[in-house]
Amino acid sequence: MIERIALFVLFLLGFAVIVGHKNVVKKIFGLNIINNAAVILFVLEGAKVGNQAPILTTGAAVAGAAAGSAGGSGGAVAGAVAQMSGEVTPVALAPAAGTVDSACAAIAEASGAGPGAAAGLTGDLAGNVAEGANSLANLGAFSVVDPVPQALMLTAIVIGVCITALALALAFRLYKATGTFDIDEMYRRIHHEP
Amino acid sequence: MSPDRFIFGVVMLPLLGAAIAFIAKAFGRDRWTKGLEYLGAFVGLGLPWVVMVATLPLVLEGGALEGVVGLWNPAVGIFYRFDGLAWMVNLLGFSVAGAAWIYSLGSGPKGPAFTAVFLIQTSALAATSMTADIFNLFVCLEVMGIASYVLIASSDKPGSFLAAFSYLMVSGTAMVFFLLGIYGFYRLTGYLSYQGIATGLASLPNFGGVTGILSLALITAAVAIRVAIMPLYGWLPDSHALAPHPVSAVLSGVLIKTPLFALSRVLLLLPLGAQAGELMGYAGAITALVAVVIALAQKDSKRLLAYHTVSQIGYVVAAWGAAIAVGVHTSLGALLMAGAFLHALFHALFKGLLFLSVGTATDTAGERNVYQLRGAGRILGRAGERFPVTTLTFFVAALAITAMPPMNGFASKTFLTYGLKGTWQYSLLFAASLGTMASFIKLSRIFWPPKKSTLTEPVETNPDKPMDPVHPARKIAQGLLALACIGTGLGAPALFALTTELFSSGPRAAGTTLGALARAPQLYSVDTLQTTLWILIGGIMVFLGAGTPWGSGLLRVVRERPRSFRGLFVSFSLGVAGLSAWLLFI
Amino acid sequence: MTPRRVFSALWSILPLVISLVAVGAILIPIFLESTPWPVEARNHLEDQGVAESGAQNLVSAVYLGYRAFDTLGETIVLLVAVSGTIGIIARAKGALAKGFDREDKGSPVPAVALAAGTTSLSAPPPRLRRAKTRTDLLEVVTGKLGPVVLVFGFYVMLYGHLSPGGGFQGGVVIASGIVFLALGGKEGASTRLTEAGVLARLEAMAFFFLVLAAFLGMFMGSGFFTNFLAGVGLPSVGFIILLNIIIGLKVGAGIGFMGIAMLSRVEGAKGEEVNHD
Amino acid sequence: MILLFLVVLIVLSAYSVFTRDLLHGVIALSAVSLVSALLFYILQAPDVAITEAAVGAGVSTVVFVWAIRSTERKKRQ
Repeated sequence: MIERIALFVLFLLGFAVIVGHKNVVKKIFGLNIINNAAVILFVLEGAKVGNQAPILTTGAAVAGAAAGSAGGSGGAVAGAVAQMSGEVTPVALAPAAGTVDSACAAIAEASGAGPGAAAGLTGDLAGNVAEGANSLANLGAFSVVDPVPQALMLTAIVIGVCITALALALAFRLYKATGTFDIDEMYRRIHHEP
Repeated sequence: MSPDRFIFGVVMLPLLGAAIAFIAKAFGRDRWTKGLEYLGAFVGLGLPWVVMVATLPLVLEGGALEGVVGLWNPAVGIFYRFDGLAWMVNLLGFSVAGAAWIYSLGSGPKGPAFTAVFLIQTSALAATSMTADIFNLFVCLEVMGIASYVLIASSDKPGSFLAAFSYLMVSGTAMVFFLLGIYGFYRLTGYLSYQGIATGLASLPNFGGVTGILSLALITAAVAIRVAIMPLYGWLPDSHALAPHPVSAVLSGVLIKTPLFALSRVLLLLPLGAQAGELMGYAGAITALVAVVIALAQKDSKRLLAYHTVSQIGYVVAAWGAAIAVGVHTSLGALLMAGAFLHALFHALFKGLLFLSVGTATDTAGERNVYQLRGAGRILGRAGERFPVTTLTFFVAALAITAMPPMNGFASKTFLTYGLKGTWQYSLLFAASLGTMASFIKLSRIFWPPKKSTLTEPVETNPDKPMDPVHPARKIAQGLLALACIGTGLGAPALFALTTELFSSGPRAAGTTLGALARAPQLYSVDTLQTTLWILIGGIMVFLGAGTPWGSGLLRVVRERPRSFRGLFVSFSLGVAGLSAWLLFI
Repeated sequence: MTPRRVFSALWSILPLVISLVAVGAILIPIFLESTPWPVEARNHLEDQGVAESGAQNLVSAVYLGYRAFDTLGETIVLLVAVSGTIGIIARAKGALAKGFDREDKGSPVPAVALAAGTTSLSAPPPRLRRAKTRTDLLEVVTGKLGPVVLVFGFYVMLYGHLSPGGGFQGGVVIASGIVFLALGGKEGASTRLTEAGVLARLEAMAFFFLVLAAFLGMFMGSGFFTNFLAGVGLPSVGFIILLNIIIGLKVGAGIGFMGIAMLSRVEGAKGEEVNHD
Repeated sequence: MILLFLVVLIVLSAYSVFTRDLLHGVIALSAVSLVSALLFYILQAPDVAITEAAVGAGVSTVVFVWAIRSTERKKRQ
């Protein structure tokens, strides 16, 4: 709570600079600050659902991915989990999974049409879900933070820097044209051109 | 190949064209550069038409292509939806962008870098029209924005740098607010697709409470900045007036409308979206009137046109908002939405034509002041324009924007106001029509013969000055747009039927019948022609009134009202606050 | 301070106060919203992310797999920003080459008089700081460090699917390596990698291949931006590695290009190098 | 812990805004980026941390320094 209030203060500081400061470079600082505040807010809150970085390094996931990158494709994953699929059925798994509601099962079903299918995972619906249950079993001890906000924020950070660079280039040209960084002075000099 | 495989051609072909143009720039050898650049432009602006034609049958049947980009899992992937609305917006984008690019061959900035950025902007327009994911909308808006900042600055005047900078700062700040809106929605629902957010919000008690409402307000306001309606339009006049002419044409014609129609997807799905649309509609009606008064006060011809853009977008938003408020699945809503869209399309055509033809005239004469320039037609004739293409196309466009039959503006304004009859917005829009008429009488004076007594006319004082001939590409682009204005004017009833048909496939409307649409407004009736006559007479009265000392004094006050950078942000804050308060307390 | 001046001071900050109050009132509920963070997407990725995308780094899986379309948009923003920035800087020197070529010479638009930038407005031309920015130490250190930084950049780029990092981050490191090489390079003995023309070509080609990679899915896979490599029997993680490499090269070339353009502007002497491509 | 980082961020941001020397401001801003990167690291977001460090503290600082060097550092009186 108090962390978010701090972020709110940071955001307001940046916004106040954009609106109130005369110097255009300081205004660009302000834009950076509010962008930063929004990014931190997203990541901070997205991190509250887990305690591990979203890079899977243990359990079946690693075996699958390592096999995948070694050239065995997703088929290796399917193979690795296939032995489980005989024992457990998806129907039995859904309640056992606990935090995963029926939506997860539906998603797994939908994934049959996704790239996984193209990778040779077709028909291994049960295998998919079995693997899901496997990692969910460890949920109490270890769960990753939400990777989606992090991926979104990568985009937002980069876009923010692009905007900053372009704004600075424009500010530079304006300085060359008017000899000042003062925004009001710029308006005055440019719009009252005879 | 099934349509859902190649539908992304409308986004990717312009990008491919841009890539080719960048290669042309990087590997520049004089002979190949031009060829590659033109190839890129053809790939980016020509080939998408093939995709458009190929998808037309499907769209006409009321079908929509929807799914997840790249067939990734829908839990995380990006949704898209290509339906009638997206098809129409793409039609708008590619027609104006094509004509403007041809015109750019004859004037202003050019070269592969310009073509590449221009194509990227076109591609962003197409992507905006078909995305159904809120974060993807954010990215599309940023691409569109950054391309337009660069294009505005490409005219290389200090004023255009200032305009681009102001636009960048205000819309960059608004996009951070947009990001916070995404945060609100994601936190409440866990989804980023429009449909996911809508179902997620619907399942929450009280639609997500204050946060849901405020997130909606933030997103709406950030998009409204791009659309430039009443409190948020401050960035527009400078940037449109100072950009190169073809860029002005695309900015006014397409760039400010695409976000509007993209927003309608969000608002039609989300709870309280109808109320947000309603308020925007009111703001649009007010904008239409206020902006036209400011336009009437302008001296600079392109700035006058820029304020007219604000005013005309006000018309579009007024009808659009009313349509959102009643829902496009109702017959009134579909009628209003079709009217709004047709006016957006026709405005893109005639405003593009106005920017191009006024640009040609003022460039050739070397004078942009409406009060100074006279006899532009004769000057153009001296510059080698045997057949007065520019004069004719200007008057075609002026008749269209002032809603004179049989031009397209007449048709769209008739359709648009038909659905609003009897409301207070209608009277505002009618008053705005008078102002439009008056200001175009004022603008058309640049083509009037010079008065004997005035010696201020610059070219008359210097008849030996060598004139640059008008580039043929300019004439071709103007001719194409003028033909489009007349053609769409004559074919307006058919287009109207097509548009209502296409909008019937919009979100939420599936399965509902539109039988009541048979009563589409009669285009040429005693009633509409009478209205036109009143507008004509009233417009002349206003024009004469503006010429009186009292009138011109008033206009000077309007023209010289203080404008500042800070004002942009204050009005943005007040706009967001007003929208939030409206949504919270209604 | 007279009351009048106090009043005018208050009046001048009134707009600021109004906008801060308005924005603060709107944003505080959003910042303080405390519904539990949704976990559907997280759970799905944790269970199936590796199988579907092949990347152990789930952020990479989202960034280059599930939401690669966003990343394409982001790359375009960077491309336009770099191209626009360089164009704006290059035109400041009166040089036309790198930015938009304005060919309407002699056109009688009065505004062209304004276009010359520094000439028309009453600004004293600011003095460029011509302090010696390159020292021997700088040259030796950056010259030796450059290749190491480049290698590290390639590592970050290539291993983005397994560890933190990826094409974009690697690209930025590569760009700094390029700038180091440019700073440390001796006159006449510089590598081709630091030439503006080479970088521009590299960037353009990488962008072309990025668009092509998105396109190929339409023909080889089952739709735009699909993982078409999986369709031809290659490991599915290959798509993410491919995108990482393309984006890394594009970002490295683009930002490196921008860095060198800015460097040569500050140093003044090497300025023309950027422009006569 | 996180709060401490945030307080440092606010202080550095405020310094960058209120200092009269633009170059000091830029340095403070790049420190803001570095502190944010550390914060992202402890928030289990190593990818964001690397990006913020490379882009925020690297590229954007370079661009800022370039802009200030080629214009003016302090307001001329």
